[in-house]
Amino acid sequence: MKAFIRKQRYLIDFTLSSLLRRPGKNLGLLVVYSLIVFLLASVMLFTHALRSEARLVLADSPEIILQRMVAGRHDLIPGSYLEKMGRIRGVIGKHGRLWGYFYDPAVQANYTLMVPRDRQLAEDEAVIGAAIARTRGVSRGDFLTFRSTDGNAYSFRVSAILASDSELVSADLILVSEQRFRTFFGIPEGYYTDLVLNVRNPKELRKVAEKLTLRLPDTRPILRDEILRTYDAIFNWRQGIVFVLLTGTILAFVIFAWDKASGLSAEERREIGILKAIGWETSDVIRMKFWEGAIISLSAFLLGYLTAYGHVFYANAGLFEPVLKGWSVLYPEFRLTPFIDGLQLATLFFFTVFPYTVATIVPIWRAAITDPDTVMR
Amino acid sequence: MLLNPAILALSIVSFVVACMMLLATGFGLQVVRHWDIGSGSELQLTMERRTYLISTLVAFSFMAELVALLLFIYNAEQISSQFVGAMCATGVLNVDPYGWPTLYLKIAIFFSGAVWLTLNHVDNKARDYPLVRVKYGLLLLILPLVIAELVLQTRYFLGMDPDIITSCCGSLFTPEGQGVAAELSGVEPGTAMLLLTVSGAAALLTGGWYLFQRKSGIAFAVTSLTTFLIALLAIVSCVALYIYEHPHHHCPFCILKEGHDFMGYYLYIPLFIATAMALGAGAIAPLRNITSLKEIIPAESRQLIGVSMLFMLLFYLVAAYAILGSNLTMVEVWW
Amino acid sequence: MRKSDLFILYLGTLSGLLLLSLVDAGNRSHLATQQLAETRREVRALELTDLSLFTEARYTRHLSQSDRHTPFQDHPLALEHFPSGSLVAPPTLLRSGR
Amino acid sequence: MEPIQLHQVKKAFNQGRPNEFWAIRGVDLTIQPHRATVLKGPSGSGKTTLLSMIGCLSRPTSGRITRGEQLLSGLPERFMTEIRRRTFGFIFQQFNLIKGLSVLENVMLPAYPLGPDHAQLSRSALELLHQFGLGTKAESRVEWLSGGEAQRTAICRALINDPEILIADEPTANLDSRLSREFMAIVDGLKQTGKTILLTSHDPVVFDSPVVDRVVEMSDGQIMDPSCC
Repeated sequence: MKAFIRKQRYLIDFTLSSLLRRPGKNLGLLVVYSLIVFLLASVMLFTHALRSEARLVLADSPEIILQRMVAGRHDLIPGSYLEKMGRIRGVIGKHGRLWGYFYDPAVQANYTLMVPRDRQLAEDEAVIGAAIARTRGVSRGDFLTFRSTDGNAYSFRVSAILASDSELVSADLILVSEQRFRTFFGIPEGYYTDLVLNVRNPKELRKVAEKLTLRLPDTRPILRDEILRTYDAIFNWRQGIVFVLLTGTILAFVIFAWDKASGLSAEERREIGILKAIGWETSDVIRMKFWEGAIISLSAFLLGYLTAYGHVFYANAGLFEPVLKGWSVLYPEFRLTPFIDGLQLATLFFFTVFPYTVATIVPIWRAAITDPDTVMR
Repeated sequence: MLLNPAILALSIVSFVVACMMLLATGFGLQVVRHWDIGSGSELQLTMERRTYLISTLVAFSFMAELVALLLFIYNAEQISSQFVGAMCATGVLNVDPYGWPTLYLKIAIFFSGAVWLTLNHVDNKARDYPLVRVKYGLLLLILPLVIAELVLQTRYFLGMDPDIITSCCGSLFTPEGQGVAAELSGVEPGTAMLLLTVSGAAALLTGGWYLFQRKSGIAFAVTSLTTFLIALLAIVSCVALYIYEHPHHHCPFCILKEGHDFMGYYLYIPLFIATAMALGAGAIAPLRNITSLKEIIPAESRQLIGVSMLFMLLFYLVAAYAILGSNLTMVEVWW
Repeated sequence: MRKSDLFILYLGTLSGLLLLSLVDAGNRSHLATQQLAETRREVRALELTDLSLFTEARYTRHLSQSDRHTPFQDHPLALEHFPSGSLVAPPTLLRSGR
Repeated sequence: MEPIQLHQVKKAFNQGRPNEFWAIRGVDLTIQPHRATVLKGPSGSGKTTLLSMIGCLSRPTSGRITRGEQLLSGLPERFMTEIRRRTFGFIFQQFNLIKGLSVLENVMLPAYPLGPDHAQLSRSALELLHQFGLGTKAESRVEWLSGGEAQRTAICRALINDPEILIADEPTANLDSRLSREFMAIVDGLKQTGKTILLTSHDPVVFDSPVVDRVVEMSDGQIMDPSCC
């Protein structure tokens, strides 16, 4: 065992010397390799952190949301449905929710207008999300004026700005009073956007939802668990799509690595011949070359991962911002909380180190079987 | 179908491993046909050099499969949130009929790899390579396993349909717990414990017998393999319960989680190593009559069996610790 | 000093940094519990259901409540939005319209 | 110490192809231990091929090479290497030092696969270098050495695993006559310590040297005067 470790150290000694003798070529490879790891790792860390955060934060959403469907379209739901559904076992609370979208031509942004249930607002009062405040350049006490559906202009006094800590969920919110909401959008009394049902025991959720569809056949219930599950799936799927797209990059890199490993110079070939002539065995040469690959791929993996970590969690994933922002004008400023697990690291490792190693097996073997007596010829 | 990086990685690994094994088996067949150790011809020299490539390919494949096994379970654990009623990896493996077979195949590949590498190791020590035909013939038996694993795993992943909100109707009433969350029932805990003790004692006895008498290496392999199977059974039906401190949670994978102090690793790693080495020792035991291996096999077997017994003891110690250190008392449940 | 010693040192440092990143992640998620709790409180109080990550269009704002009558248009079967929505650049008219 | 015996050794290149070529056509030879033997002959006479087969660098196509009871030919490469690195030390015509490494590292190289203790190995390598007057050059790179120094480094490298037999292929081809004589003096010293020495050369400085015990003349893959064996 001791001899085995010593031998590996000698092999590392030699490998490092031979890597350092061709610094340009190997450094280039390392940089390209690290860049690929960096890209993949950034995507992975970012989406995983976002997914974990979504799961944590949305765990407190309403358990069931009931929407009315008219001709396959989401429609206002009458408050009478609250009585119509009757008493359902397990439901501990039910009420209407009022919310809608408003397109602001001034900044070409979509706002979400909402009637909060946790606070009483005066008619002309509004609480706005931090991203709106930023985009519109307003602060507490300023006025915002919007033209409503009936052509009148309504002014809102900004009485508070939502905490920027929660920007990830509240960036584009405008909270207004129920009275103003109804007049602004022309929604008659007694109608709601949708209904919220609170169910304490999660085991009863499906039973409740099933009863709802039976009693109110023109509605669709949306369960919190389903929302969470679907967000999970979306982020997973997105991650998968990006990885599929980046597979092309990996493939190109693998071809590059293969080419580099098989295009041994005459000089290197001679060197291997010398090593074999003075007593190195084929498997020693294979092991030495394996160390060469391991040194490069481990370095690239660690360097790429570490820079990606810095990029996503310390530089707020600056490179992805334009992609995520897309067309949107309002973009939340948020600092992601790092969530990392073994699966992420193992997957990343497989995606980067495994293809490289596979690509170099055959070239390594080819180099290693050089005739030992070539140096005598 | 489900697409995430881990599933992508697993599919790539299985595909690449199948390709590498195909290559290795192809070369192996050529070697079997033309091998002539006494010849000094250039063809023979080429063959000999091929053997280096084959063993590198095979060793690398098995290593990749081993890590893929872990990734497979990890991944199942993580995507469990996307299936209604799947509380953990068990539920995800139950999602379609190909989950469990894929897992079993992965384990089978790991063990056959261990056997092959042991044969290869022994063979490389003898000057006339007496096992060349045997080991490359054996590749022919391993290849179908690898290909079957690729096919089953692909079907498994393709068959996965996450229960998410679909475009048309909001809630979708996937019937909860229908098969998906079905617990592994397992045997009576008492019976499992008894079997585990008996088979462990048998394995240690046969192993000790070999160390002193140089006989019955195969018996050790057989008892070890039996112990392995019984140990898995016992983990499901009994040991896991103590770790979870819950009399009805039978999952063999949740013990790998952080919440249970990663107990699973301490149980599975020694168990798998011990079994792999025991199988290796069993595979080389009948070859002791080959002249050039006469000296090598007893020495190698001794080492393998010794280390295997050590790891098996370690497994028993960890299992005992898990049971004795638990707050769960199952007195009323099983005696 | 042997080259392999240097290498072990180098690899050790990098792996140390990797471990450090895991510790840092644990640390920061611990520190963030307060902020997350704040966000959760907001979600509960205002009965929010979605992240405000995708505000570019109304039907992407609330992926689960979408007013285009199909919740989760991000679903791969919802072709009107995915994948074209994530791959095609916005029309130049929209980008230069300001 | 037992003699090395060659029995009807033949070697073909490109066997079975149109350009098949028999480099060695049946050689019987016995090499006595503790002696210096020279294989002499024009280039293309097969002496280097023969030398590489004796040194376990390549295998004869047919015939047997034995050393006492032990068969040297017909072994798989793995075991040939094992024998080679413990039994033979090689000095090549081009010296074949590995560029970019220091003199010390070059000397230690043949011992790497054996995995000896590092401190001990570098100590014995330094001792060898001192013995051959290269103590001050240990840390310099091999590209900076003169021809004579390079050859002495190669000799140190050949001796690091303490082999019983030293094999040198055209050792004086790249040296002037002063350095060649110096080399023969070194060979004499090594012979005194009990090493068996096997050289190929067509340089009179080598085969006329009093150090050499026996000269075997070769031509066209055969030994010219079989009676001398």
